Amino acid sequence: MTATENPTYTWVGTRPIRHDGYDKVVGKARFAADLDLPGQLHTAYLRSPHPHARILSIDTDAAAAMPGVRAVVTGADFPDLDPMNPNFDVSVNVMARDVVLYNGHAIAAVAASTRAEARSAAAAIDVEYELLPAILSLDESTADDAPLVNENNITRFVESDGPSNLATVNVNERGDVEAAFADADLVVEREFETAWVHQGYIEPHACVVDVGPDGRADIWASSQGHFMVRAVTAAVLGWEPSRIKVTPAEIGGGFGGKTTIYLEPVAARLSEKSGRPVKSVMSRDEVLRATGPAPAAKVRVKIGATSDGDLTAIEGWLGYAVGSANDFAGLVGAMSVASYKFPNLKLEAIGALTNTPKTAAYRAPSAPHAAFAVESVIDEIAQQLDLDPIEIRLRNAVVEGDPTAMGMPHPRIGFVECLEAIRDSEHYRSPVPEGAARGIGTGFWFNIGEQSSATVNVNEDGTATVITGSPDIGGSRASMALMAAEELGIDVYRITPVVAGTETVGFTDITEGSRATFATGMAVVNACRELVEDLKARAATILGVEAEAVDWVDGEAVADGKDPLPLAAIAAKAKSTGGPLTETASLNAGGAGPSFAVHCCDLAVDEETGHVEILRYTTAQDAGTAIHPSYVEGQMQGGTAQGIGWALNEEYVYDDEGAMQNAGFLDYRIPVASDLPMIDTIIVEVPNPAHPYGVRGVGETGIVPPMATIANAITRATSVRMTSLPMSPPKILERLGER
Amino acid sequence: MSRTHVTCTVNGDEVDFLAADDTSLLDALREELGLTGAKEGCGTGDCGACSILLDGRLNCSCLVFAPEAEGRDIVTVEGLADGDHLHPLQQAFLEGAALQCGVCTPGFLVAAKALLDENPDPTETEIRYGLAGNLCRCTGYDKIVRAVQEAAVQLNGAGK
Amino acid sequence: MKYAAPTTVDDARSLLADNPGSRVFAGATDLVPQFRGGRPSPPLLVDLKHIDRLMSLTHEDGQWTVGAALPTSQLTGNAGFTAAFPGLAEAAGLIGSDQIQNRSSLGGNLANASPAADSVPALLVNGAQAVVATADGTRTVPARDIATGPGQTSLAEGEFIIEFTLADPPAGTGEAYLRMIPRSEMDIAIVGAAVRLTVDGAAVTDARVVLGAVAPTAVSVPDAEAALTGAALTDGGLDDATLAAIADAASTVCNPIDDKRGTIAYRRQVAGVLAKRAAAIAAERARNGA
Amino acid sequence: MPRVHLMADHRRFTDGVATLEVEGATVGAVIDELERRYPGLGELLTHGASAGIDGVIHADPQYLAVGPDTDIWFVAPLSGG
Repeated sequence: MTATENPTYTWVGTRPIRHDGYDKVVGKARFAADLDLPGQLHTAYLRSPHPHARILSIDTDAAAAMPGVRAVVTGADFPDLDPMNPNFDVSVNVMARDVVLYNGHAIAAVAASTRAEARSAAAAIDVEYELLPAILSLDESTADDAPLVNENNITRFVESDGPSNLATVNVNERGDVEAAFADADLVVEREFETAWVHQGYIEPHACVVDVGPDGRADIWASSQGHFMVRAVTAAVLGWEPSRIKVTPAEIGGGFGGKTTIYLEPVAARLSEKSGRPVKSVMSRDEVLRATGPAPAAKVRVKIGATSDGDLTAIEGWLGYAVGSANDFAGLVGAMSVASYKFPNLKLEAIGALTNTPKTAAYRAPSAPHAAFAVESVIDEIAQQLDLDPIEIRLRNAVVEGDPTAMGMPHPRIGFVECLEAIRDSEHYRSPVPEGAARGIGTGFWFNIGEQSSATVNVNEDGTATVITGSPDIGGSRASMALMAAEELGIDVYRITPVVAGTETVGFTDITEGSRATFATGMAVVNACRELVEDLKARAATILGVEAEAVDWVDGEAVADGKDPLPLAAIAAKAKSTGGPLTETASLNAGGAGPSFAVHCCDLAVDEETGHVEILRYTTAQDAGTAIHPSYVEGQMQGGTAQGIGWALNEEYVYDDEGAMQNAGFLDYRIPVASDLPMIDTIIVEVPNPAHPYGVRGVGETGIVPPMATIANAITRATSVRMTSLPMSPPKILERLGER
Repeated sequence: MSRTHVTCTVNGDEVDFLAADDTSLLDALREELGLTGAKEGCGTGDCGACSILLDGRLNCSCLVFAPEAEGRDIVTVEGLADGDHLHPLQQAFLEGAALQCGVCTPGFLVAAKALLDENPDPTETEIRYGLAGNLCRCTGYDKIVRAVQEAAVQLNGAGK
Repeated sequence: MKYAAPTTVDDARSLLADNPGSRVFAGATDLVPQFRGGRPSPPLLVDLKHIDRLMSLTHEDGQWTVGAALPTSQLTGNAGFTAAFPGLAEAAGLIGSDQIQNRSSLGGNLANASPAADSVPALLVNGAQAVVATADGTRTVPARDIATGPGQTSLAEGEFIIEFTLADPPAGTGEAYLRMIPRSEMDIAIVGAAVRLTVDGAAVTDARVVLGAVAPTAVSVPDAEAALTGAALTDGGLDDATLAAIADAASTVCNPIDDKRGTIAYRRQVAGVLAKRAAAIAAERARNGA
Repeated sequence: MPRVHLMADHRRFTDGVATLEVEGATVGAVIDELERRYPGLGELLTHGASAGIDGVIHADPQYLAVGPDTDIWFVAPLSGG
């Protein structure tokens, strides 16, 4: 399969109203918390007030006797998995066993007739703790004599000789950086730090679970992958996955944070014990205290350059504070900073444990921290060499065949095209406004493929239903319908895209890594192509011609000398030509294409208060091919807004006891509408040769460039280099005072 | 547990329900009346996902106690469309792709209606400040602001 | 927790007397988050919004009377009031979102006794008086005497604020309120500064400067008021020396804390900046009004 | 023979050698041969690496066929948000 050069499509690239849109604007869309079952109970959790402690005893007797209470569970209600089991950490995170690993860690849960009753009962559970030393920062975690954060942690992906605070290590090296630095005309070295930040989806985690007397469980959940929910819930409960049926509810944002589970096994156990359906919904406070922030990080970067602006070497140490346990699959994202042809490179990334919530994926995991550092240092080099910030990047940008940090050559990529798009944009060519400054930053993400399934049914009226297993976070159903419309040659509104549950569609991996439109889209295309072959064969039967004589053109079977036979006419004769028209395709997709982005920002700094106002923002990103441009723009704009929040104000604030001080949307400050300008988008289309329509996937990359883009603008505005996120007013004012 | 009987008008219909006095109006709408369009994103008035109109004024229903609704007129997202005819804001949100996950959308639509009811021709800045009580994490607000601008044009063009 | 909606001050008074530990509320914009944060709930919530007197806004005989439970959106939407008290209207208009504005009230903002309450510094520079319902009548006290510390007030159990009275500002008066928040909206003030100036020809005759969020309660800045009083006012506004003196005085009077919202050093520095800027705006407004 | 490229943290098994030729008709066979030559390495590659082949990253590459001219880049596993 290769993408057509300069393809002209009928449907791909158009902007129809999304098929699920109507339900979402009239309030009918069902998210998990919107579902109620007769007789359902409500839950409340008791969570640890300590960052690290041994649980000496839990007394739930008083709670169990309280009004309305039907069941209480603790860690004792769950099997202990082997620490090498891939689901071990999730199992412990869902409900603490003997030790609490962070403030907010679940210790017990109650199911009762009302939430108020459940809350009262949870508060009546008596726990005796023995406090243990708590590690609340990367530096403490990596200190020589550091106490263990989690006695079950074994360093991943490398040989390990026992428990440690090191979660993962990833080293990449080529050339000789020492020699290159010695030869360089200019070497800039800086250390950066970033805070824990949350994905900040507006919908708190929620599920409804009904375990029947036959021991089978029905789960309705908002997640990025219901097959993941099934697998991990089963693992935590010690069940076979097939005992569980998961129906995907609409999902109210995830950004990586809903690629894991928190509530489902607990609700299942409570349902099993009580014999009643159980609805479990987190409060915002619980979301922030106990679900996946992205890691805090410390990044040291040293880059050498010639006086002409050739970047000759990079050395980087990237330390990520990954929380109390690690399912942080590698730190490859940290390597995404190698967007330039460094002949000499040495990058070491580590994940270190802390007694803070177990981190979870967040849009381009680990890349934003790294890009903040590297793109800041490159900007500093450009300033010192008096080079245009885009020119220095163009001069060094990787192209097809250049090695990634891991050494593997890049496939066809669009970094240069994105740089040129910003360079040639009206924004970049216009003068910087009076009193403002302009910054540039870039980023990329590898993207991933993984497993997807799709079934396409042609209905008797000539419409088609496209069934996939990829939860739709940002409009992917519309993209599936567009690709199916293109393949089948029928109107996109005659296609109904559906996200089906674990028993009604083939296995499909999580919606993550910008893979849904890429990989699931490929499954849809494959199913449609098989369907078209079938349609042609049926048409041949109806028309009385050889199958080879039939072509499929614009939704019609065409054969010489015959009237064209539209899809609806073939569908009407399905029974007499062989039965229902349906095809299923499944795959494990390779060839996800990396997506690059280049951002440009104008901002003003109030030098008396340290307040930053974003005045203008433009992003250019390589989408491969934009199937539905509006939702590609939406991904670019949404990622950018999250990055702006990360850059300016978002951070976890802990007290000395590891208690989060700002566990609410009042003080965990995600951007509001009045904080942002319009975010102009330039969709660059360098088709991914591995996808039939050239799709790359665009979800992740947008969050990578904003931190450096903004930092670089602040430097140009104030002559101060900000190296710590968030660049909040107090921090900026402090640095300005040091001038 | 004693519950208070509350009678009010919701989306033009007179309704009544029983609710404990410390129940929020949000929970009463969702659980007693089955109107799950309004969402709980925070429960503390900081995200706007539960926005409703109470006697025509924009409110976070999570901050209103259910008994306060007695005798009041309530409009939720379910009441914005006129039968099958979408409100211009709803149409503009659909056409402008002003939603991604859709969980904040009901609150935005209600807040935007309140804004345009009061200020039929808002500037971009007025829209941004007027909607600052509604958090969206998916869109970066760009397409939401544009959709409200488009809806304002539609509403004004309709001779209102 | 039970709910009651009395329609007269007397009924509210009786409910509170009969149910010890009860709480009055208007918008509950602070109350609900407190409950959700685990604060024990009272046996009875008394909704003050059904008492006409607490929901009214009148202007008679040179005096404005603002019901303590009146939503701030109705203050900011009143052209006469915002013309008379532009700074107080600005401050009231900064309490949260439009959603919050339809619930929040001056009475609640003051009685919640948050050091960071936006409307309080502006109430104080205008010399607002609070009419308080007591066990057997009413008493009138300066608004500045209500909050005594974070979450603490001088209101006895069963007492609540009925209304505020504000005298028409003298001719040639201008006032302004500025606050510092990290975002553009939806935040609690890290620093707030209200300034009211009255000018006579080319000089300031009366000055009041009150800061919020930099001490356990809103604080006056007498040295800034002294620096302003008598200061010359030209077409260019206040002179740099006066502005510098105000900033210094404001920074000095601060007694802030380090918390999740800001540091001591930051609050001190920005208190000076905002006091200076608010004074400049107030001076401009006073000149235009003179 | 297929050429294998190791990440830096795996090169300690090979005395620092980054690229080596290893017999095998599938990625799994190549890993088995690496394990035979460098005990411990095969185990890490099986459970802690993806394979990049011809510019495409594969998460579970065990049965992927490789030819005499194939370059196999073992890279850390990748997820997304």
